[in-house]
Amino acid sequence: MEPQHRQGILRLTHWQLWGPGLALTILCLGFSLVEPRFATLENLQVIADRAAIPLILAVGMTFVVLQGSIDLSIEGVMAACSLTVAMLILNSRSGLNLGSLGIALALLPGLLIGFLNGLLVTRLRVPSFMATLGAWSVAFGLAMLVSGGQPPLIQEQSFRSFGLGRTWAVSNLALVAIVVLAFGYVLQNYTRFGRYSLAIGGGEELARLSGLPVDRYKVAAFAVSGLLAGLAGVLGSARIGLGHVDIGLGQMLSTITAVVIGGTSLSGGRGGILQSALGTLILAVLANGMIFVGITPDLQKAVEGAIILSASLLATWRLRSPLRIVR
Amino acid sequence: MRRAIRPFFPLGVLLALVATVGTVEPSFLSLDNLSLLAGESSVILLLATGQTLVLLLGGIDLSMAALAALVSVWIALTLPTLGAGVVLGALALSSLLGAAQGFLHARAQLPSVIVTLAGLGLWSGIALAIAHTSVPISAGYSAIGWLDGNSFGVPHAFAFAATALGVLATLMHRLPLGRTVYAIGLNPKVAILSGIRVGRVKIFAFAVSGLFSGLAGMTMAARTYSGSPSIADSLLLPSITAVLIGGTAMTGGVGGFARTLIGVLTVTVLRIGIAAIGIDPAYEPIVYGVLAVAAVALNTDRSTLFAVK
Amino acid sequence: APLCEKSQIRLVNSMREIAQPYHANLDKGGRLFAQWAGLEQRYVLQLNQGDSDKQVSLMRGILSTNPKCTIFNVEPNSDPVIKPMVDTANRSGVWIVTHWAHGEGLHPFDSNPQWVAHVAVNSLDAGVAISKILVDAIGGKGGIVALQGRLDTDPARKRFAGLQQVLKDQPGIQLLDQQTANWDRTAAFPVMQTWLAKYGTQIKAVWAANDDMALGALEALRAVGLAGKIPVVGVDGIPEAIDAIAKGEMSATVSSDAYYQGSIGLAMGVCVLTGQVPLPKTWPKERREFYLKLQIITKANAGQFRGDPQASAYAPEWDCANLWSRSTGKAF
Amino acid sequence: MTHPVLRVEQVSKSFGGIRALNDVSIEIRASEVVGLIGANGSGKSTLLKVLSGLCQPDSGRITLRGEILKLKGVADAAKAGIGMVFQELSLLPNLSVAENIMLGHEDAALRAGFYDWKALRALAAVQLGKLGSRISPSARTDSLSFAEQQVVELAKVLAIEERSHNEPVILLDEPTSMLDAAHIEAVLEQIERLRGRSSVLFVTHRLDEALRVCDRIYVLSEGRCVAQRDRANFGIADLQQHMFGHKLGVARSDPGESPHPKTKSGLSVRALCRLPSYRDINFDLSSGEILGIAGVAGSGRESLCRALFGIEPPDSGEIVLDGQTLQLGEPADAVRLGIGYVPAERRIEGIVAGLSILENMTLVHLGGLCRGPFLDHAREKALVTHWIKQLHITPGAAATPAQHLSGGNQQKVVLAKWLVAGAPKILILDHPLRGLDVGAQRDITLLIRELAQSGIGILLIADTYEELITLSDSIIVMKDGVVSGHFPAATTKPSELQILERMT
Ligand SMILES: Nc1ncnc2c1ncn2[C@@H]1O[C@H](COP(=O)(O)OP(=O)(O)OP(=O)(O)O)[C@@H](O)[C@H]1O
Ligand SMILES: Nc1ncnc2c1ncn2[C@@H]1O[C@H](COP(=O)(O)OP(=O)(O)OP(=O)(O)O)[C@@H](O)[C@H]1O
Ligand SMILES: O[C@@H]1[C@H](O)[C@H](O)CO[C@H]1O
Ligand SMILES: [Mg+2]
Ligand SMILES: [Mg+2]
Repeated sequence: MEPQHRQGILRLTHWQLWGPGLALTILCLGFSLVEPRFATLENLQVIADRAAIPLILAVGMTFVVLQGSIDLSIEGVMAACSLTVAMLILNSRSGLNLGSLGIALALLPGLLIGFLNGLLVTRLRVPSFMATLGAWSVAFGLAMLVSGGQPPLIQEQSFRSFGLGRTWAVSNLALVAIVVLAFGYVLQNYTRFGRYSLAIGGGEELARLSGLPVDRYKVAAFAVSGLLAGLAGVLGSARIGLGHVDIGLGQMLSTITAVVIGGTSLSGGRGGILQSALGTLILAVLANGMIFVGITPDLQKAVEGAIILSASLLATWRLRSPLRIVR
Repeated sequence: MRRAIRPFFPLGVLLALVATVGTVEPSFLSLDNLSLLAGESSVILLLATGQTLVLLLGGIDLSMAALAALVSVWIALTLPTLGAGVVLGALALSSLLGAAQGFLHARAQLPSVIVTLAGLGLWSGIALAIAHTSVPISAGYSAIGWLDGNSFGVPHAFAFAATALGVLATLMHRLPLGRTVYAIGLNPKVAILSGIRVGRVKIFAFAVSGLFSGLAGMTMAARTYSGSPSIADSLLLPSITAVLIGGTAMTGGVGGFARTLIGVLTVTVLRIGIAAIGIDPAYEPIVYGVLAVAAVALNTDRSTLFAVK
Repeated sequence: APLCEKSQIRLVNSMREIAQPYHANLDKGGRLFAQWAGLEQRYVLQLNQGDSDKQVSLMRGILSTNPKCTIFNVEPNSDPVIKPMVDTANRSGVWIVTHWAHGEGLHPFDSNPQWVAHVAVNSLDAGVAISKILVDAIGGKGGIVALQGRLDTDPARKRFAGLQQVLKDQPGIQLLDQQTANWDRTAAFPVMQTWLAKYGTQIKAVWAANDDMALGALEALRAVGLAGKIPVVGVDGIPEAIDAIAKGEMSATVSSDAYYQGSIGLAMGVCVLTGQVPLPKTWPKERREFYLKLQIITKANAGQFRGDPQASAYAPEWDCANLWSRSTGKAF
Repeated sequence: MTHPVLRVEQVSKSFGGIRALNDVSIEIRASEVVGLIGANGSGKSTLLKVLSGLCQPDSGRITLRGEILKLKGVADAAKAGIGMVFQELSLLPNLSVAENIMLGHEDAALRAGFYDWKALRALAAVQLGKLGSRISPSARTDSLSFAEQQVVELAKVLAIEERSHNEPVILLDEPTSMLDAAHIEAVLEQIERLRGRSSVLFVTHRLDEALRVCDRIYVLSEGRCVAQRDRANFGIADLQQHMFGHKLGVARSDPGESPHPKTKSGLSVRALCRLPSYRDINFDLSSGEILGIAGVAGSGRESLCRALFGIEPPDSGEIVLDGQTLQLGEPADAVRLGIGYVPAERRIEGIVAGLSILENMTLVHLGGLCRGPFLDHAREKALVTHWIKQLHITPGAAATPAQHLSGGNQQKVVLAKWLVAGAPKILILDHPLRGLDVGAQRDITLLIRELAQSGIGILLIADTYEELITLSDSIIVMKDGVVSGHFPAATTKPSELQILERMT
């Protein structure tokens, strides 16, 4: 991993970071120029806070995507775990009050759904796109059944104040996200799970030829993604104070967007956690910045599309070559 | 042997599904209900057909539904003043926008996901900006109204969509282009080294998916007598689901158009049939999810795909 | 003479979903009525999960069995679905009552025999009502921010128009910014945060196009200890909002009364099918398309709106004699 | 007399209708190097795949040190101490060399479950050292030249020595087929070295290699084991007899006075440069001429060829064809102008595994196979069937999926691609005989001659000096990216030594 090697792995990630990094910088500079208040510490905190949950989702998604699969179930998982946590800790509906145990238990649905996704892909060999899409529908349906017209309100104050609070001027959620990011980085670069994920994405057949237990690591990746989506759902509930079926509304597309504009390839084998982190930041800064510089809501969708394009153009223009395969 | 019957799996699954719903709710099998089913499937069919071509190339087009919505808005806004001509104009426009996406994908070598995600934002953003909310077609409806009709129990929209699919399928089989699409989907590098202009093929494919988005938008406008910026949002995933249920692989080069037709009908039965057999609608998403996955599990030909992604 | 055996009548409530209070209450209202009318076995719920195309398909999907005795009470997922659903009704003989808003140039009384009525919600009034309360709450001066609903929907546009109308003659009030949060609570939170970072103490009040977003913004205010210190208003009158109003964390909301919306259409249908009222085509226009009386909920009256109501509360309004008791006049 | 370590008894394996292995019995004794030879498609790779757990036999028995061996996958084989180098590269392009070499066996480089990259690279370096290679363990594998990757493959399998406590069994499927002389030497030395401490099963099409390092040789033919010979009675003619059921006339190794018209028409390269691969390249290739390029791995010759086909655009310089300067933006441009290219890496660059023989062969010329706008399926079929016969491709059904073909037969398809429906003006052949059995090598050699005589200019990167000298009319030698020697057609052919001098 040391930089001194001309083609060392970290070095490689470094120049892969160069593109999205530049895009992010330009975006920030641009916004600051138009609206100086954008560059205040207060707003940095807000951006960090906004990026927290997407970042957690992106970390999980990245491993799945590195392997060449995809996880569309995260919105359903978030909903399921949101309802679960709200029903398990002190709340307006269930009469249960399991406290921190309840919070831990609330992650299980995520882990479970992720695990099932993995089994569907590896055992039944259902394409991940379809397996996880189905899982989304099922998880979401279950969440709606539980919600049943009266979403459980969370009355556990410590949980609420964690969700809304800050530590050393950084929002607690952002801190959790940073920990998850570090955890993801180590996983990717220093463990078999991470390296084999890259291998599987680089060539699943070849990985099997080399005798790697491919299926096991695929299941693991979906499980991690499910677990982190669950965490995101739980944290989201801590923030808005109830079990909410729409807690993950729109997160699936934006997470995938973040991952790919970071430079991680959907066909697998290329990219990584840090890229996804940058992608997430680009989207967070964009959403925040568009409000700051006062782009009218009617146009924001279009502007976002345009920025996504230019950002990825900037990021990959120099990589173009006749034999470069892009799917 | 197993190979021989493989292609018929999707059809089997579809028939089994229809039969099941039919036994619970006999009226479901009535001719007018079946023809209704066909009619309801027409928009998804158009989206799925365009998507199939892109998936065969190994790409994906997430912008189709948004582009369809834009076209519906464009038609609704201009039809009253400019007359029937705008329909062709709208189709030309959507093909052009599709081609533009293909161009970025092929020439700037951006992943199709990124380009079409951006497209998704752009098209729906523009539709919103020019229409704000849904626009009723105040005049000139007849230019697209024929799509809403029904002859000999066959809904025109369905006949139209099925014909469009048929034409594309035939061309893909007879033209060299078809062969190159599969080659590119299976192994783009070899395709390039065989002197195939992969870039052009991609641009063409996205132009076609753009065209089919346009056809879908036109059909929706005809079905709802209006255009709306969010009219088709909810059809993107069902249309891709349909292609996969048909047995076309997301990894490219495996599958085809006839399969997509079956996939679309399956999805339509799932969307409407579940309600018909009268299970508590609150459970619908769960049943839908399970059945959709089951259908794909039965239909994907595992022998052709070494790696499942 | 009755058009149908009572036992043949089928009641269909067609709406988006039932996981959230507003829509769940639509369904509850429908069931309350079915029970009251002794038709609970004949009550059918259709959920489109936010899929407009599916809402139409679902309707057409059950027409193969006795359409002429079926009555649809429709919360349109989006305006465009009304036209095809009405046409389907005219073709098949199904009876249909629609709510909220429909595309322009479309009216029950324009040769739509099966379109019993359109129970319109005057979103402009709703917007005006909460805006006035908000203005008073901050004594007519200071900066405010506005959270819009899904920009491509009629309620979103009209409610915001209501705000603008009120602000026209409120020189003291400055609309600092307006953004959309797509009716969504989680989306509203970061938007509010961003505003707090950008405008800080300039923000004196928060206007939201529905309660969900209002509550999302409220949590963002809570995070910086401003909950209850800055007035917040919304629309819908969902239970949480009413609680927040009682607690003084929200100032007001406007309710179209989901229970009523979910039942009145069914009531109209039954009255028609049992021959207790003449065929809709004979009704005066203002009975075919009228505005619904809105309930403005503030700290003063919040108490009355808490908890699920009894059928008895609505029975008088379901009576074929005063189906129009909540009409505030023609909506065209 | 040593006891057998690995014993294969009456093993059969069929794919659909094809009997790839038919009742094959062989045995490998301790510290023995066993050769496995046979025509393309005779079942060699299949046998090795069975032994490495990659596919399960239909019938028969395999015993390792007396115990019955049931391999559910490659991992099992590895555990049992069986390692294999596959015929096609099996490296992961997006990982570092070190990771590839140690893949699946990183334990020694793990500290509490976490990678110790220093240790991992050190371990990998040891293996590379055995082959005297200076490839950086932290290089990204796909940044290596093809030959370099083959070396990594070998290093990967050598690692098995350290792993298994008792003598490992090493299966090598044509490990030398894609190497240049220098590397082949290194590989053969390794095999010699391994003899002491492990058993080796060695597949090759180069009989001279087999004869040199093998203690015994088995001959496969159409899935049957038809002969076994040991050192005492090796004999090329005898072995070929068994391989093909008939003796082979050896390919004529004299210049082959191909009376090509020395017209001015043809390809000229002027001051071509692409750093760091090559610079200031000048040469002419007139139509009907065969121009051989000699050079070690990394000499830049492959990059040069890829430039002429529009894959790696040069930084500067001119490419002129029939007096017209070419702008090659993408390979399609080259193909339109009549340039063909048979790449060295079959699996990745030559074959679309998912398509049939027919679809692969006609991919280049689809345009020429149309009646009106539509494909003329009948004509396609006819042409393809002709070439399948001409090149003895088995199985011979045009609809056979390419992925079902043996390595050599795939190679034939790749070659045919450029000849079906009209040959190009210039044909670039990068190791065209790679992986072909002796018979096929002879056929293709003759074919290449015929093509030249028919007026095609051929640019050749050959496997061996013999091949190079025999086939080429003129030869240029490349060293470190520059032309270090030129032997024009007029002069008498150079000797191997003369070429070597200029290469190194
Ligand atoms: N997966 C498969 N499906 C169908 N047939 C196969 C498959 N693999 C190999 N075959 C067939 O089995 C026979 C033996 O193939 P194999 O690869 O073992 O030959 P080989 O001796 O290695 O030839 P070569 O020297 O060209 O590598 C060939 O006829 C081939 O077509
Ligand atoms: N990306 C690169 N960075 C640094 N050096 C490189 C790079 N690519 C190639 N080289 C060096 O340039 C020289 C030529 O490389 P090239 O790949 O052309 O050799 P080659 O043509 O593959 O040799 P051959 O094919 O004859 O075995 C080699 O020394 C190689 O190490
Ligand atoms: O839930 C939404 C909003 O709350 C608004 O009241 C419009 O109607 C419903 O669809
Ligand atoms: Mg072989
Ligand atoms: Mg090379």
